[in-house]
Amino acid sequence: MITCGLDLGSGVVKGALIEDGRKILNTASRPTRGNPSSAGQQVLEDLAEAENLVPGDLAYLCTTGFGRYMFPNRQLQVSDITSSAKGASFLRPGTRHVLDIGAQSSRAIRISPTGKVLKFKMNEKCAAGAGRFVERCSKYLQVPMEDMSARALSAQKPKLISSVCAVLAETEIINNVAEEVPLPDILMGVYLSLAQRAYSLMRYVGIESEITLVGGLVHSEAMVRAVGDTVHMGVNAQSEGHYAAAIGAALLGHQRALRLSGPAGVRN
Amino acid sequence: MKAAAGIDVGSTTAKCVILRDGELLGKSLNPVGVNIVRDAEEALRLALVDARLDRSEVAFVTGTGYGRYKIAFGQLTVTEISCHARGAHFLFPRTRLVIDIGGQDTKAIRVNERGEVADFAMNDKCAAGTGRFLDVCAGALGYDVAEIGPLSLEARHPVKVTSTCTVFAESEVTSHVSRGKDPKDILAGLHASIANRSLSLLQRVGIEPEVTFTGGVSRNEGMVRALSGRLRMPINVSPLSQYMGAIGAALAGADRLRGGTAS
Amino acid sequence: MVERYYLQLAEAEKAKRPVAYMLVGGNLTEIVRSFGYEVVFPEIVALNCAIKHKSLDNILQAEAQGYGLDVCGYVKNDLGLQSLGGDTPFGHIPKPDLLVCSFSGCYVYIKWWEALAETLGAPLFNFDVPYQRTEKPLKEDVEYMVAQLWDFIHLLEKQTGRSFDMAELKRVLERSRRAEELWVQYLDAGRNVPSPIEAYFEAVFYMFPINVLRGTEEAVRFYETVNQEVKVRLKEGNYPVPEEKVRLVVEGVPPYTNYRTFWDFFRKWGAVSVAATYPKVGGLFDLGFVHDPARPLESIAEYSLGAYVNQSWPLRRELIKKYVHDFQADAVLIHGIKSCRSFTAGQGDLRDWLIHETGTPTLYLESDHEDPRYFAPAQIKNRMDAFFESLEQRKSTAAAGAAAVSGVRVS
Amino acid sequence: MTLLQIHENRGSARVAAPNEEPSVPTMNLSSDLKEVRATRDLAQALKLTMELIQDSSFPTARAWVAGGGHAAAFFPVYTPQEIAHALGLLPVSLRGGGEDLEITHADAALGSFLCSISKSTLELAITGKLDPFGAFVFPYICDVSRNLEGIFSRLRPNAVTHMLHLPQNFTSASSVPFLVAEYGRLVEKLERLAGQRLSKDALADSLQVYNRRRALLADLAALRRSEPWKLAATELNLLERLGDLVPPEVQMPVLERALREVKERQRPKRDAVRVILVGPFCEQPTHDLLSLIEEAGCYVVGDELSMLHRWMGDVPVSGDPLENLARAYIRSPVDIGVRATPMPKGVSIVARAKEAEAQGVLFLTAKFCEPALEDVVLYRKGLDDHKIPYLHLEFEEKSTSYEQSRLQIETFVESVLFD
Ligand SMILES: Nc1ncnc2c1ncn2[C@@H]1O[C@H](COP(=O)(O)OP(=O)(O)O)[C@@H](O)[C@H]1O
Ligand SMILES: Nc1ncnc2c1ncn2[C@@H]1O[C@H](COP(=O)(O)OP(=O)(O)O)[C@@H](O)[C@H]1O
Ligand code: SF4
Ligand code: SF4
Ligand code: SF4
Repeated sequence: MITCGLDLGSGVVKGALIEDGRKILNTASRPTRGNPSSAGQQVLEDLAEAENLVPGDLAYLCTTGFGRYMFPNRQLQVSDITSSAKGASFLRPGTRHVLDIGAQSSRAIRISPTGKVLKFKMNEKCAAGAGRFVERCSKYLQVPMEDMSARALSAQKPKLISSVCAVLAETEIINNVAEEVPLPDILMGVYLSLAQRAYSLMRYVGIESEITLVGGLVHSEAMVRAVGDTVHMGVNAQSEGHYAAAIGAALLGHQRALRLSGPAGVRN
Repeated sequence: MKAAAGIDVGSTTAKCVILRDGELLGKSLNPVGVNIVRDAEEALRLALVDARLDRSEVAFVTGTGYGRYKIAFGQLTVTEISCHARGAHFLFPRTRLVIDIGGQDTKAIRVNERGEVADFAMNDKCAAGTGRFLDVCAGALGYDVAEIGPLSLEARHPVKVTSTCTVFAESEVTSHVSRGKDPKDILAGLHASIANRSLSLLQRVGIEPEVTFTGGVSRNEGMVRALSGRLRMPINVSPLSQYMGAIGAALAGADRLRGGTAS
Repeated sequence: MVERYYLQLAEAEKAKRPVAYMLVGGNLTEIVRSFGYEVVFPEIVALNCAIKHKSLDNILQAEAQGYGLDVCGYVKNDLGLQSLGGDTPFGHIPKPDLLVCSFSGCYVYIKWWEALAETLGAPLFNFDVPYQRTEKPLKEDVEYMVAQLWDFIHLLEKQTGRSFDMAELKRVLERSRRAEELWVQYLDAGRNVPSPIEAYFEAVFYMFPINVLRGTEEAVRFYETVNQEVKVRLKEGNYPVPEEKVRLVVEGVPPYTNYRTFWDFFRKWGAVSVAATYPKVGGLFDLGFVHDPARPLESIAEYSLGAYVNQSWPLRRELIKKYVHDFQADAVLIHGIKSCRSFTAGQGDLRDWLIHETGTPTLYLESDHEDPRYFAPAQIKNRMDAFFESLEQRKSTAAAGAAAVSGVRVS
Repeated sequence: MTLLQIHENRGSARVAAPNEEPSVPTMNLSSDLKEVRATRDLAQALKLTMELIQDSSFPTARAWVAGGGHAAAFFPVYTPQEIAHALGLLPVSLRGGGEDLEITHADAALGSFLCSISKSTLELAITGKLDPFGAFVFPYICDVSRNLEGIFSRLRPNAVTHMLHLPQNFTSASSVPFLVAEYGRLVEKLERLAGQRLSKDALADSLQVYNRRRALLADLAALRRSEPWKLAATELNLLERLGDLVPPEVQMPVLERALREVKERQRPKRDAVRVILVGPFCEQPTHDLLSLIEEAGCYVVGDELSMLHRWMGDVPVSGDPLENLARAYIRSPVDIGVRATPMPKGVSIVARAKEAEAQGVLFLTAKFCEPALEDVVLYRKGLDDHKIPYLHLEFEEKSTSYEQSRLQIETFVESVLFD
């Protein structure tokens, strides 16, 4: 049985195809560009094409992410916290702590051995704690997104940002540039500041052991290092982590499909 | 009498004017980048070019704005609050209330009949409701800041924008777009929300006519209308309003020249 | 002296002497000390942590436990510190054997002591102090409080196994009275022009004995020395700011995390505070109240009622107005604390009242007492500069402007 | 107008009232309004209540005053409104300004880091919406409410204002006499407004009326607890909030009818998580947020909304009524953020969750509400120890986008339901 999870994020739409709730067949993504449902449709088409699927092959489609209600052809939608937790647990069996840093928000999640959410906390007050902030820095520091991480990693004395506001943080960074703080130190400071905010979320849910990083920032080695340096414990990050929510949604879809065909109780 | 220059180094732009006997000889406006000292120098240089003056003809340089301490070549620094008050009162002598909306903050300044600051209030640590807010939202909608004011005036069903946070407003804007709202209506909503926030700031110092609107955002006609509508009174706006801080600074310098205190 | 105090706490812990936690406002130091307790004031520990730049760690620890961003910084500092073990740069803070909550003027007190009781398991006594809404204390209020004080005394007797010694309490109160009178003498020196004292920044340091060591000979001696010093300053013309330009009345809790920086901003403008409300959080002795050994419990009750934050807004307003008048101040500075609603909620209205109804120039600044994240130096400086500029400017009236360069009117 | 529609409905709604038809202590509501047609059913009554709540000009108080009476406004959480009732005043509970009120003046007077209800209440006063009230009572539930009274005293110098000091010492024998004296100060002020003295008999009668109302609300709450699918959180809340604005005599027939109608309801039972709402004791979440909670998969089986209306059980009527009222407050077992309680918070929350047979706790606290924020930490510890799931959300009067809240509630529900 093939199930699909579609994560309609604010920055990127991600899709994952899973076979029998065990094997990842394929993943694909497209930038959201303000239209989650059409990006989602495209991701779905990309996946179908790559795996030569025909209508009817897909047993179940589960959406997640902020646009989960915006995709009409879904059978179920789950929150992206639930799905990220599930996905992370699949990617890294036994992990108990998941940190999801996406475009708009960061979440710390504590999960059970089966990937069920036990506790979670997300940044609410301020936007300075997520990926969009890195994108902005890249824009006005004129460092391409692809180079941000690599440049940051050569930092000697990272310069932390104290401002809690994403907008005022920009000014602070500009001041740092004016004061001739080396660019790598500023960049690493950005990642470290993100990591510190994430750390306070993690402390709220309580962390004791290794953390699994998911969301768009898994691609950034500097972010991974910053989290590790901040929390002083192992960070597990793999590039599939960006698809954790999509994978989790597909897994939950699979569970659901089994239940529907089986005798178990029905929700709703 | 010799000329006096005022340089206002703000969070977004550096402005410079050169005055002699209350006459505007030259002005300049350039963005602030990472090197504030250089930007301030550049502002003065451009204004000198505009005025066709030589540096030696400017006897007094006053710095104002957030970057005022970086203007090492000036003789005096004054806060932009005093300067906006001074400038606004100079151009509109019956001004009793100045609202200055710049790139990073908003100020309400009550002035007395002599153009002195009687009271003032500024927005809190948050960047909400400032020029930056409009810049970001304009960007999210794919417009230039100069376009959004006029567009907002064409709105028919303004939407309600509740997010006070600049960053979250951006996503609110995107979500309105994805729900198919007319950008003009969204813009009108944004302008209304800033007008409302500004009003609450004006309330702190007390609203009294005449009101003069200064700072970069006063160039935005939509904002002028929104504010005037909310205040239910006309507002003075000068084409020079973004230079108001610099004008005030130059005037303060001119005072010193007259008083013979320039060194 | 502060150092000696923390040393003494550490000794008390070693010697297993009982320790009571108390709040500054309307505290019951005299009674508690007469039963042999050492007293910890977590508010003072918190402000010391902030001055030493140690508060943020504690605050973050408390936030990790779930205390929200908007909870009072003192509370977060204390509870964070407790959960981190109680070590500070100035010594270890012993755990409480008794929690005495004098509910005089801040609701957070109740919540804070509740949390301490629940997390540390010490017995809690809530001393309910009615909010003061009339100039003179009401009879029913005093009766209610005296009855509670007797309950408290019985509790202390049970806890310590000692019996209450009224004669001793009276002796302690007599020493309190002397210290209080000397303290008022110090505060009154602010009436001199120029002022030989700094009634905010300096007084905040000097208020330690009046709050913490009241009832001891040490406190009495301290204020004697201070007043001697003030006399010398007056004689030698040695003032806190060499050239006094602006006389201020200051209202509100200081930003302890940036105490020096903040103070320097003032000095730069030749501004000196001649009277302030904050050093009176422990009691408004300058209004004529002192402990009275002849009416021991009644006067303790009246003292608690009279803590500054326990005064209703109409009383607070009038007091500030009186200070402006009596101390010949030019302006009022209000410092609002983001996480302290007790002091702060309504300061905007106070500002409005001062400016519009009494014609006093007033500056409102906002930051936090404990949380360095809310102290924005550039902004604060900017506001302060603008304010003092305008004060100066108004003093030396400038000529009005010339003709308009250009302008349009939009309607 | 809407008030009268509900009022008129009184006769038909009554079910076997034990006494004579309750008399509304009116200066009477103008007679032309009485011609307004009666409401027909519960849905209609709820709709009217909603309209009443949303009308920030306080139509019921205006009508009351137009009819020659006086109205007194009470800030949450607990105030002895029986006293106002006994004096023939219309007691109205202030609940903030709702989501549509623009705050432009109040920020300036109060400060930035404060809960919405304090700001919007002040805004209402500044913009003249509270003009019909001759008295304002603020209980000492927190520093904000307390200080608000000081601002009101400047703003409305001709009105009666009182900061009611509710004792925080519940063990001293002197607490009751103190509270009687404190109530006495309030009585004096309200007498001035009412232009008459408070009689013991009248107060005893009012105690009885309020006892009955509390009993009715308790019945509704019990019904919801056992069959939550029959009565939505929003509905119960509206029924309670009707009592904020109209005299109990007008509200009670509606409650009686509701009780009867709700019992008969046939509604499908959903697979939802039973939760109790803890925290919104003062500022009230918007109607939309409350319905979102149920929409996202919860049944609310207990809450702290409209605490005033159910603070204590039965207040004894015989003896000195003022003392009875004071004693009832001191003895009330209510555990809430705005009064010191002897039972540790961590214990009390677990007991409350168990009693309501809740599967989880939803902390719904007003942004910047310090008493609520501080309690959450102690509550959390208790819940953690007993492995009871919980979620903490903050709300404000003004927010149109609930995406973040929805996401979190859904996750919470999923975490309880899925395995
Ligand atoms: N290849 C990449 N390298 C570095 N960062 C990336 C990459 N792809 C995405 N990101 C970061 O991840 C964020 C998007 O993360 P994602 O988890 O997809 O967010 P959402 O689900 O909210 O759309 C972007 O803001 C960007 O900063
Ligand atoms: N042509 C324009 N039309 C509308 N708004 C403008 C225009 N030019 C500048 N602005 C606004 O003015 C702001 C800058 O104002 P300014 O007073 O120069 O700020 P600062 O003094 O802080 O540098 C910008 O953020 C922008 O929103
Ligand atoms: S501080 Fe900045 S990021 Fe935070 S709410 Fe304000 S504008 Fe938004
Ligand atoms: S008065 Fe303010 S600073 Fe002191 S405990 Fe209360 S809230 Fe905190
Ligand atoms: S919401 Fe909280 S802080 Fe605000 S008035 Fe009510 S109890 Fe006080």
